[in-house]
Amino acid sequence: MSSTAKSNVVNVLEFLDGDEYRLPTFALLDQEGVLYPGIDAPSLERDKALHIYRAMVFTRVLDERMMAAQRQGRLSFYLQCTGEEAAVIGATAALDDSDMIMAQYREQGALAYRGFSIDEFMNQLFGNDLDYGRGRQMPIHYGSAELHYMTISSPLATQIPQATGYAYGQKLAGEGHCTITFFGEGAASEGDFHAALNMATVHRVPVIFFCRNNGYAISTPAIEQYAADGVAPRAFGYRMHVVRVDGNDVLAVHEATREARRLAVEHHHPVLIEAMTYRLAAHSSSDDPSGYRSRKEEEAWRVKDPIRRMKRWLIDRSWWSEDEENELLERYRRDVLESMKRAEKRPPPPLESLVSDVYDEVPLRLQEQFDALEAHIRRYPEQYPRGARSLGIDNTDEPQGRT
Amino acid sequence: MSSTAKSNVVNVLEFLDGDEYRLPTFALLDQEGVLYPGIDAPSLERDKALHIYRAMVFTRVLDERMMAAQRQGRLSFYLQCTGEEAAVIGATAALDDSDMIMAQYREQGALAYRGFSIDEFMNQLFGNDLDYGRGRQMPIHYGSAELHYMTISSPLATQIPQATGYAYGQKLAGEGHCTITFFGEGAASEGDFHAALNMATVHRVPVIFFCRNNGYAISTPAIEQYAADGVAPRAFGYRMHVVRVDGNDVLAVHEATREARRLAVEHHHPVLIEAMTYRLAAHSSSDDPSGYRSRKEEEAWRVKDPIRRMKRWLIDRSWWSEDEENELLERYRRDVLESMKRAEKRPPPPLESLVSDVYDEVPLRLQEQFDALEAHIRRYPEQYPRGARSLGIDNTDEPQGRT
Amino acid sequence: MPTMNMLQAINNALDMAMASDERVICFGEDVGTFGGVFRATSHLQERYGKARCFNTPLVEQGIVGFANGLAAQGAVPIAEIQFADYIFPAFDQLVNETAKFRYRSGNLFNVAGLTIRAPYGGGISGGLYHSQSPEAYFTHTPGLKIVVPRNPYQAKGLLLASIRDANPVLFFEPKRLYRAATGEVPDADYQLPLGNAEILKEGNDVTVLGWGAQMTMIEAAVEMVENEGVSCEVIDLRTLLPWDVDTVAESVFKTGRLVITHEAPLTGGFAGEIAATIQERCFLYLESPIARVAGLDTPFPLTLEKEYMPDQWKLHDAIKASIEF
Amino acid sequence: MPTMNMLQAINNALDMAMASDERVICFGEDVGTFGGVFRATSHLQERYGKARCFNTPLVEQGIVGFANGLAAQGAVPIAEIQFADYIFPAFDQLVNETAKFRYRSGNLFNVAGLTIRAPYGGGISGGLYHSQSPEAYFTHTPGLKIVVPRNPYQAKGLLLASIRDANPVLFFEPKRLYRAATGEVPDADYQLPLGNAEILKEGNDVTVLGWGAQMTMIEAAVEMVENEGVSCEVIDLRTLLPWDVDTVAESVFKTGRLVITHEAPLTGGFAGEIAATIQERCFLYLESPIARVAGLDTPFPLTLEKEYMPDQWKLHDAIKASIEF
Ligand SMILES: Cc1ncc(C[n+]2csc(CCOP(=O)(O)OP(=O)(O)O)c2C)c(N)n1
Ligand SMILES: Cc1ncc(C[n+]2csc(CCOP(=O)(O)OP(=O)(O)O)c2C)c(N)n1
Ligand SMILES: [Mg+2]
Ligand SMILES: [Mg+2]
Repeated sequence: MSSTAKSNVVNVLEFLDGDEYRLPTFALLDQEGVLYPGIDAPSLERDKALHIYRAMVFTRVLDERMMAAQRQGRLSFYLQCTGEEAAVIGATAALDDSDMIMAQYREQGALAYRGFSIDEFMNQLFGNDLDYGRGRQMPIHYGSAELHYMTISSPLATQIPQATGYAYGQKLAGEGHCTITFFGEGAASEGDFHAALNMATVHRVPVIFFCRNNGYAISTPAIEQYAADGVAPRAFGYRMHVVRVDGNDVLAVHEATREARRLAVEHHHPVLIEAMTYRLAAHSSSDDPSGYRSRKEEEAWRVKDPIRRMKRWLIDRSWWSEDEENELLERYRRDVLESMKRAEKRPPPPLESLVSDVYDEVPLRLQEQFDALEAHIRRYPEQYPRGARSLGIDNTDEPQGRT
Repeated sequence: MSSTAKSNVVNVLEFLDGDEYRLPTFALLDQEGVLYPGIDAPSLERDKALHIYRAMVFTRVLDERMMAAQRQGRLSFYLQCTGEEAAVIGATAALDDSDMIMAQYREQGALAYRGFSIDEFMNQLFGNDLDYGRGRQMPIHYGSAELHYMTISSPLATQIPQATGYAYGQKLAGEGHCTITFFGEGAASEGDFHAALNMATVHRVPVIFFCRNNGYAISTPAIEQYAADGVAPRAFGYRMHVVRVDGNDVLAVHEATREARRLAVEHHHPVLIEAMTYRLAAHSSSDDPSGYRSRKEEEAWRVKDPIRRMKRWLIDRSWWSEDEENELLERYRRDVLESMKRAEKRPPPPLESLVSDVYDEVPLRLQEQFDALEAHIRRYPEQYPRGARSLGIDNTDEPQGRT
Repeated sequence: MPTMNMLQAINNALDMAMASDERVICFGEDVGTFGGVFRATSHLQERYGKARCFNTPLVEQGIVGFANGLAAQGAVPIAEIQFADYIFPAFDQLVNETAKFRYRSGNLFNVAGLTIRAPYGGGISGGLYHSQSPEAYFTHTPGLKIVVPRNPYQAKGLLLASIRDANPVLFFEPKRLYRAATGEVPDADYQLPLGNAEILKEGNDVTVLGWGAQMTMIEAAVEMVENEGVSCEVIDLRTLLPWDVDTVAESVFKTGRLVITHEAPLTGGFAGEIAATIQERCFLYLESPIARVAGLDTPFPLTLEKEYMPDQWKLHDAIKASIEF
Repeated sequence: MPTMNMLQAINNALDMAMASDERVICFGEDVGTFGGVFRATSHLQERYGKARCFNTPLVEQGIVGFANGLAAQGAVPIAEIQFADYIFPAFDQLVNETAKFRYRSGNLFNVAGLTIRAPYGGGISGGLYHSQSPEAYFTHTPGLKIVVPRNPYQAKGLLLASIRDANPVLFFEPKRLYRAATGEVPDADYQLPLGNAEILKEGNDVTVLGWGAQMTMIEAAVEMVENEGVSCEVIDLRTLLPWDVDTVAESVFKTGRLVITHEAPLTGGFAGEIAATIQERCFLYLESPIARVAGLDTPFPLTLEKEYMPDQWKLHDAIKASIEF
């Protein structure tokens, strides 16, 4: 009945607290990017390794340029993946490209890996008429149906039980796909996390719970987020398969996620992966970490930069060179800047995007509200430059950038 | 920073699932009520043991009588503790009487132990004018400020984070008190459970989380509630002290809770106790378990009856006899019946109890609503026998019992 | 035509939905083997297997979160919340997620297939936590549809329409009527339109509007006042979001008077929205103030439930007061 | 008198509350060392120690659950929800627990000391999830008080009153004004009454009613229409629950016209309740329909936020329409 059957009886009272069971951290590359001694070369072919690396470099460049653009006032908001590229992209590369990704918000690298174009990034960031999300969400809330990347939603952790449900659907569909959901160690404190992991093992759902433990939730250090040794030991509470990896070691992340996918898809074992990493940048463009952590701590992590480590490994194998690196950086920087200029110039989404997609069709009363709004904007076009522009009224001189 | 520091690095990928770490079940009495060989007599003096035992017997009698009363239509609803008396009362007896109890709903035994009078039980069950809750909640939603027993609330698991907060207040007050919160293995699936346990270890709060794992949440067996080996392993996820006990062994429960209280109060270590037990009766008077479990399973647990086991232990020590037992049973049955009759006859709470206690004072508009209601009842007294009675209008012939 | 009670009609609708579309999946607390605490999902697990009808762990936020994901995947989940009083732990998943899924993604993703069923309402000696009518907590949420049936026939047709509607639907079932309401229900698969109020009875003096279990109160009250010579037009709103302003306004243009009723507390209840909208639309036609007959601004009581309820006598007096204004 | 912005006024009120009563405890996400993402709790941890001002784990349902328990124990918790958009995971703890604690126990227990602070509202390019005005989700909940300040002076006095009120209070802070609104704020410890609306300006032709950040829109609109010769009476509701019907009704008796505004979507918004109540109280005095100027019935947008907002021009037109009806 209840699972006591398996629990043997003891007559001595002893309290455990889990310290008995320390979860180790799986790593293949040392801090310098050299394979630990005695390790076989991991099964990552050259093309794939370079695909991963390029996505990591691209993500870094994108983040640098867009944060700069935000500082210049060209963009209202931005949020970097910096320091966590190996975790996000290493995991993504271990999946089938049509597995579903349900991310938190710091996983632009996953999209970069799957081929989201620079223009697609920019259109979302600038919320212009080509943004799939029709300019409704803040920058970095990307989504792509084609690339199986669920549109980001700001409320934290809501995607975690959704991932369990999505994966349940995949299991029923029987096409051998799984879902991965990314989240921070902060989000893992939400009730939705508990619901999701418990339901996943009960219903044996092909889902990978990928926790980016980057040490902070905005200003809150992990030590004030939980008292345990990370997030990984929670798996024991659900009898879920779990592994902890060095999140700045792309080879380890890739290997662990590949095996996790196999467990999920072939055996319907959901898996929790905790990737230990560090948020090298501020939480977002609205944040200033100097108020809550030391430069020294940041520096200690900067030397563990996942891109540097992978680069060393690639160069050691003669798969990569400084020349190629410089050329790539230059190209990405140029491409990002050009794309940004294009995106900024595009018109805002049409006025009707205010009322579409609330339902499958615009309800009658909402249509009435829209008609009244349209009439209103026609009366005051100078007050609503974007709306006026959408209505083809051209007496405005709004700057192109965001307000 | 993040707690990786303590996690050693391995280069071999291995997934754990917690099966490595089985939590044993602490017990002192065997199924017959005989101390396991080689066990010292537990530190429970005679008076306390009898106090516990009487509360267990009283609870059983109360449950039998009130379920019968419900079947006769005298009571709208009832819910038994049957089979779980040792868990609830053993734990309560291990506390200081002014420690706070925040229970789920199946813990009437805790009140019985602390001296809630039969009349107090009955007034709540019949929702009459003497009910502390003023007839607002369904039967079994007891509460007592004097006995430090928080009024029961039907939404499951909400009391668990509240217990963490209450205990935080106790810690600040510095008077050496703690809080115990009881909940079922079903309720432990709620998000509030996760929030509560995590916050408790982070803030080092003197709280005992007492899970009555009785195998079912209404019709849902534990095996469909979670895939793990019970609820206890979840403690590892929070680095919380944990112990699993045989919930039908009152000595083990008492001993474990006493030690848990010491950890909580002296060391500010919150503790999770999982008591393995069985809900011998239906979920409630609205339920019929024959639809979801076998008689055979029920029988297998009936022989493990916690009252029978304690009785054997008491008789073996010559602290109790069959004669005393019979006398006690008779007295309790009579007392319950007499009290029930008294309670049934009492008037309903006054009409004003509809609007009091929403705020500290009745707001103006609510007072207007009340005045309108009063006028309405005066127009149609025959339609509102209770309201009319409260207003002193006596043209009604409502039966005394519940509708 | 067979006679069914409301539970049977709901069970029949679920059965039909599952039979006609294998992507339909039913789950919730005690929904599996047991068929739900009210037995709305009886026999569905037997018929369609454990993969399509199952118990969930006891976690409403998880149930709705799971349902959102499953719907996004293309399935047609029907999740049960055991009592509407227990829908609040899922509030974030419903209000921030379900309702905004399509809009925020520009319809790259949606939860079109989702239906959430929950028994609501008082009159069953349920006290604070087995009696609430939480519809107004959701009517402020664009993106959701909200449907409440009044009898078995409506329940089947509206539930089938809700399941198949291309938007997420909250389907609140008046549990007081689960067994109390019986009526003829066609064997056939039929749908009743969402978004349309229904005029149950034409009349000239006053419009009386409600939904769900309150329709029985309205019926009784109307019988009383008609005996006193008042001609009532009776409307069942049926869909609360988006609601059918035109039908109600047309009626008030004719009668000049409106009485609205719901069980939930007065303040912030959905009658407020209706009154606000209709006073604006029908301003010059109104012959008396729009009246609301609702629960008190308190939690739901137990012993004095009868006194609390917005019943036929309270409605009777409100209708008369409206006429005699 | 010192000049403060709204954040400083709030910080000052929290400081005073903590200084004057050691049972006052502040917590929430990032509230500790960092002083909150908006810095409303700056320096409080320094001054009062980690036990009385601290970070919580990232779990709103836990924050409010913890706060409920702490308040029941006799402490005076002030919990911050980082954005009002993220209050929904705590909905059950607020609506089923906080609001009903006293009633269900016959006042054996209560959470009198509890205050929940949350920044709300749009106008900061926040999109769907950093712009919501969820007050109407709570105004349907007897047992809660709901307070919204419009400027720094009000913020300090109302917050101190909320903290010390013998009932749980939801205190919604208009984050658009956090730094934008400045004004004189006394150094002294003072309280402004809860439950009382404030007439900001007397006038004869029309009553214009709002709360929080919308008061700045009202101010601008009123300036426009007064230049066109319309005399407005302006009311700040301040407390939304329980709300001050009498002050509003008195005003409408005089002006015969009412325009209400809020940022939240129209349908189910609190203006509906006000309109429904006032049309009933003032039926014979109304010279035009009560108008509501509110957000669209959609989630909150981003790029077209300006178009969405119920701003001074929309208010201007609504006031004119009311006058010219
Ligand atoms: C439900 C909810 N609460 C609060 C927030 C505000 N918030 C945004 S990000 C964040 C911290 C998240 O930390 P973590 O999950 O560790 O992810 P990281 O930023 O470190 O990648 C917070 C509190 C939110 N978006 N949603
Ligand atoms: C939030 C919430 N969801 C659902 C319910 C309905 N309900 C009442 S008791 C119960 C089962 C509880 O099981 P468990 O926690 O194991 O306690 P037990 O009854 O076994 O003592 C359910 C689902 C509820 N009261 N509250
Ligand atoms: Mg983090
Ligand atoms: Mg149980």
